[in-house]
Amino acid sequence: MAKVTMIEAINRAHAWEMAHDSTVVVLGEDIGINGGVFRATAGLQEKFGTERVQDTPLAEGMIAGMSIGLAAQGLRPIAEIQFMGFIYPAMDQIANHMARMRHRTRGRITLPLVMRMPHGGGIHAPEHHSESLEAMLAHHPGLRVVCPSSPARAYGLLLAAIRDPDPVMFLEPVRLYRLVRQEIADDGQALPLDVCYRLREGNDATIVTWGAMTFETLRAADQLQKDGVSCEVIDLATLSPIDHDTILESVAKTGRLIIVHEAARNCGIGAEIAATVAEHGLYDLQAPIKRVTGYDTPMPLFRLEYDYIPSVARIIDAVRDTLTE
Amino acid sequence: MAKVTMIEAINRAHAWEMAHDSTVVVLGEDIGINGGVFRATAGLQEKFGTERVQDTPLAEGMIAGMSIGLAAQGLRPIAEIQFMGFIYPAMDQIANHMARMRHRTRGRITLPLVMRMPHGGGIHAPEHHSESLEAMLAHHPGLRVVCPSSPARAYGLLLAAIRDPDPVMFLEPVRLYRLVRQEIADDGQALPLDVCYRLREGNDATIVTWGAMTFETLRAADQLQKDGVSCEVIDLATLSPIDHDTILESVAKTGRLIIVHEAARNCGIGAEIAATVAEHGLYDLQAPIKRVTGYDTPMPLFRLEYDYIPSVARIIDAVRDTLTE
Amino acid sequence: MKTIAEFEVKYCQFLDADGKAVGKLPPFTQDAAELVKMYRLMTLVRTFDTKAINLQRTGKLGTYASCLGHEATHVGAAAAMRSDDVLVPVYREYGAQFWRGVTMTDVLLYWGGDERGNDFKESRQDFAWSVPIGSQMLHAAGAAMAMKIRGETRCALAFIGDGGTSQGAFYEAMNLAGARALPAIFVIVNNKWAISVPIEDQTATATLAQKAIAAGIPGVQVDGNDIFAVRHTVAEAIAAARDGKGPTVIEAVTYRLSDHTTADDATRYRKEHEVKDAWKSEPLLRFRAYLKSTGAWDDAREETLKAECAGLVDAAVEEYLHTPKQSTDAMFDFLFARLPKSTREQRDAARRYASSGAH
Amino acid sequence: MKTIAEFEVKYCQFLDADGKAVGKLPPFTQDAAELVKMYRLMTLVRTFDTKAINLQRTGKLGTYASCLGHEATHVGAAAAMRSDDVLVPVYREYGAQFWRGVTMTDVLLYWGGDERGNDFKESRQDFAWSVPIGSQMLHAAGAAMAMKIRGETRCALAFIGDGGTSQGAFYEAMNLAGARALPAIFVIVNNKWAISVPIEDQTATATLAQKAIAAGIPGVQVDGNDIFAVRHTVAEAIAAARDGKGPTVIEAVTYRLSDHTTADDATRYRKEHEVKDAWKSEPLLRFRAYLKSTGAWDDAREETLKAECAGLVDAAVEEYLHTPKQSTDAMFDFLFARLPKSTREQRDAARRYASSGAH
Ligand SMILES: Cc1ncc(C[n+]2csc(CCOP(=O)(O)OP(=O)(O)O)c2C)c(N)n1
Ligand SMILES: Cc1ncc(C[n+]2csc(CCOP(=O)(O)OP(=O)(O)O)c2C)c(N)n1
Ligand SMILES: [Mg+2]
Ligand SMILES: [Mg+2]
Repeated sequence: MAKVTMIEAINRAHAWEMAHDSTVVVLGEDIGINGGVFRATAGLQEKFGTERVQDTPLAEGMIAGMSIGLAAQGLRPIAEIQFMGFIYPAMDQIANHMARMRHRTRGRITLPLVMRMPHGGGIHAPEHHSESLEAMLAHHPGLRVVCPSSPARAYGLLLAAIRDPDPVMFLEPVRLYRLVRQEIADDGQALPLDVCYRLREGNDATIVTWGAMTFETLRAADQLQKDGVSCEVIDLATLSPIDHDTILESVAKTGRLIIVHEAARNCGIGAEIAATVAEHGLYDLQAPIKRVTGYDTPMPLFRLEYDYIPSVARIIDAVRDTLTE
Repeated sequence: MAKVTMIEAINRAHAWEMAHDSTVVVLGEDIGINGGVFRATAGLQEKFGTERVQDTPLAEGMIAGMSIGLAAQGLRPIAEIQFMGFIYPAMDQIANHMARMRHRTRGRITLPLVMRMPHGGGIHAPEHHSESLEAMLAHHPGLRVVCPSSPARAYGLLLAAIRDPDPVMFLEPVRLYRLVRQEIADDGQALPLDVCYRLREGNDATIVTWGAMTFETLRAADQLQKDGVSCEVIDLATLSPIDHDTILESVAKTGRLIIVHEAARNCGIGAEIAATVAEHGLYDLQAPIKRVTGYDTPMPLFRLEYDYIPSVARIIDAVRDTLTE
Repeated sequence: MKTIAEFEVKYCQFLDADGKAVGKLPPFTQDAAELVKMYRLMTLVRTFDTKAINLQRTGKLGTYASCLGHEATHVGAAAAMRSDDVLVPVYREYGAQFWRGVTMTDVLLYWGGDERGNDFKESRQDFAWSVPIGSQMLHAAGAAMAMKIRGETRCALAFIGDGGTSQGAFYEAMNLAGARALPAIFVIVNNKWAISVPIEDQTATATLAQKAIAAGIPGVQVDGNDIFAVRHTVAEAIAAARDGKGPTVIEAVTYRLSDHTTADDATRYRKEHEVKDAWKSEPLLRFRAYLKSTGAWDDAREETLKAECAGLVDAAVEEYLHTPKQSTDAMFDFLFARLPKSTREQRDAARRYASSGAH
Repeated sequence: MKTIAEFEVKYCQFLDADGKAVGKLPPFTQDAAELVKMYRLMTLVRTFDTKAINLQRTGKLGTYASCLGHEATHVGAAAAMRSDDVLVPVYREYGAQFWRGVTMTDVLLYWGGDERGNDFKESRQDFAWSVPIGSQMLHAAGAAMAMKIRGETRCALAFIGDGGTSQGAFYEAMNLAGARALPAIFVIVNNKWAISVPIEDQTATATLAQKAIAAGIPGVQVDGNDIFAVRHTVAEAIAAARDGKGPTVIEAVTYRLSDHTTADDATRYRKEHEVKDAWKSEPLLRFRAYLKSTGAWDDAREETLKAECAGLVDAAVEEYLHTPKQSTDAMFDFLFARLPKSTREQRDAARRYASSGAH
């Protein structure tokens, strides 16, 4: 078993599935000979040819629209959007067609496709390269929105996404691409979608988070543990539809809920989780629900990005606040 | 004082402001000689000429992008998107430029513009003509999102939107366009943005809603009143940024909160309101927060649209549920 | 300055407005039975169209987009296709769809507010109606890409309106199809109007066919009221596509004789005489005249056909009117292949309130 | 089939790669002082560019987009503009921006991750950098529309890359400008590459200038390494625009001599010899040779200029490096003219955590 980074794990998931399913095709900007700006598709064109691994002209709406055409014809496209901030030109295709093709044709046309995209900030990237727009996608019924937080989950969830019979938006936290290495078997084993992953057990408070924010969250949990505060950390993983049961169960145990995400707060996924607990778990709550999120401003240019991204200190304070209530 | 419908009130707000501010220009598809598919701009081209009231080629991204150019040059464009479901091609311009131009240029370039669009369903319109996408816009910091629920508020809030120095997304509930007539003075008096409007006072439960759903909500409140249940009904009016204080105050009084909206539930604006109350008003809550919303499916074609749109019965049941907790 | 590139746009017409041949007719016109089949379908489409407008006026149908005047373009293009090709319609190409087996009941269900109208029994690979203007162009390009990847000789044909040519997606699709030599045919139906906006306000170009030059692919203009010209040009384009020669853009010049939809009132923005003039070159008139001149058609057959069409349309209307509303489950059943738990809960909740909403 | 429309694309070049005039030079070339001003700025830009790449390599700047090889196109276009016109850049047109008063410190701040780089002290009507490819084209069209509505004789000039021509927004903007005869100039900088995608994979067209035909407007191709050709062609287009004759598309053919940005490694996807060849026709070489041939320039002046440029760049770098980080308030202060209460609360909260995040 090899120790790989998340970007390598993503690369291997592609390679595995392309080798085992000839209907899988890969497309996007600079994903061919260049192997993607983050190298997620490195080597694939060489291995699988220029028909199955295609650079596209520069147009995200086109990438999404042609993916629909490909999938409707029975292929399984994996399309890369170079950075999540460039998803907007594709939104018409995603919302008005992708998300509802099965629904509106009563199952006649289905779209087994994946749109992959780097997600979030923290690597001092240029303007528009650090966006967290998962809530925009999650608000559109008919899409699965997935975000891994480790190499192994990236591998297993991407395989699940490719094999899923419906469109999956696969968000890859850029900060984690090369942060850690982890052993993966590379055996084509998929992980389940639509469920949360418990990263850490605890009794005093539940922290729900996903993607790169698992990093700050686990560090905060470590520090709190030193002071005897035991936090349960839940990785949402599939951001839509949400596995609310796991969260409600945990809150029933801990009585306290903190949600951490990098995206802007207003109408973020944190709001949905909080609202659901306020409806179905209200009597379990021993303190107000806290959200530790990006501010309701655009992600700033990078000199301030770590003032925007929730810090360990902010998470710790939020947990402490709920404990002293 | 004339009794006018909402669509007439909107028309008059345009006419007033165009007569008093020569920088105001109107653009969109079919808004000229045809006066708009709902007649919101009827007569304006005749009165103010083909330079100030322009039909555009058919492209919403283009409409949004040119509005940015117009506004950056000191004009005040009011752009119509023919139906909210067609906003997607404009999202790149709205999110990546409009919402952040003042911010990213440190105030050097500002965009005093309004994007108007019909919102919601209920008039048996064709596919893609009945969307409620306010949460998608609200999730983008830097935009004001406004939705009137009466002719007078449409008049006053539209004037405020036009005069606002920043971009305003103005959502017009199609179901209300011609539903009622109301006296308006047509005196150029704007109403304040960023505040809720209390449509009805009550003590037993707070219902927050906006746009066309005020109609079902007020009927539900009427029926509940007959059974001695007194509901406070709050029209959110400015959907982003939200005037949370008014809501928190009301919940402090009633102890119960129901949110009603037509849009899909997941990551809707109802989630944001619920989450905020679960953080800042938790101890005031005597029962779980309820959301009565569109389902997490696309708005169905029209034979089922009133099975999708929250009904009076659903609202009443939700209120009763919170009361029996 | 030296000239480094030159381009031209050609025009194709076989039948003038009176049904007289101008120049040598293409071979398929020798097949009288086939021509009669085309004519019969055009007549059925028109009968259907009139009926559908009527249904809307009497409250039995939602907003409906008429195809009055477009019959030659729609039927002509479809007649050049093979059944295993992929059709990508906008929202008024009933002639093309009927040719391929979509039923009148499907069309009525769709405009009657029922998703089942999109569940065609025939040509199940064809795309459903696409209301978001321009977006469908990319589906055709993508489908054509799939065909190319698999080495098939099929093709995808998309329609788009004159107004639609202002949308970026239109150019993106042409450019992609050109760059990858995809077997895609793009038929621009220039009916002169995009709701109230005349073509002159939509673009500064002299033709819409020339927009193909921006993608480095051939663009041809045809008389869209001349079914021979349409079928011939589309057939040539399809042959080239099957042959690996890439895409073609065809501008079919016709006229929207009706209002934009039943929700529109065209008298607000266009002159009566323009419409009156346009009627002189409408497509059935000339086709009928031609068929009569060859002896393949006469007034008696016309009468029989009319009665037949009326009968077929009435039967479809009956079927439509007797199709019961879907249950509330229909909102959820096809959202995903595997319905998530939260959606299942919402489905169950919706059942409790079936038809509690206003009507 | 008869031909109903014909088009052509012309090409403009005045100086060959060796700086020899090919044909009669335009009048502005008589003004030696002006030519020297252009040359000096091109040299400054190149000095700056080298320094910026260096700063990035040493961790003092974020990702930076080099303009190596584009100097003639950028400076030439700006030199044809009036100061009250509006420039709409993409992200590497420093030559054009410096001509108009944007400072080197502004550029460094921007790529250094500081919004204040967008707050130009001069040409404050110019747009800021536009990273979302293609989107800026519509801003130019909109600004030009404002000028037309107010009856001004100003114009807006937008740059776009070869890759950018695949985006729908590019066509939408050209089409709008054509349909309304707007005073807009669209300069396509065809540097042959869009990151790793060569122009041949981007589109099937023989030229990018011909894309203008889709909008019914003139499209001209120029040698983008020949500053005389660029300035002359842009000047003619601007004169036409001021005269109410509408927009022009200009394709400037040049070459991206650098990596796409400092985050890119072009050796992965392009051949060394291609880059080596391209160096032979780079723009400073030929301009310098021309100036020398007219006596307006010599090696001594070149030496002085180099030292001068180095000094100016160093001063700008100093200013940049000594610009303190903005406070956390900077995230909020310019979000709205009137900051909503909820945002004010977040601003206050952010202050408490200033710099608590990872670095
Ligand atoms: C993206 C989008 N914007 C606006 C509309 C509203 N709309 C429906 S049809 C139409 C005009 C279409 O004109 P054209 O493309 O010429 O087709 P035609 O109706 O003439 O066949 C408009 C603006 C839409 N359906 N989609
Ligand atoms: C909408 C969008 N998609 C993708 C990107 C990522 N990206 C940045 S530059 C670039 C290539 C641009 O090529 P071109 O237009 O030729 O300009 P050049 O960089 O060569 O000057 C890409 C794909 C982007 N900035 N915006
Ligand atoms: Mg039309
Ligand atoms: Mg380029």
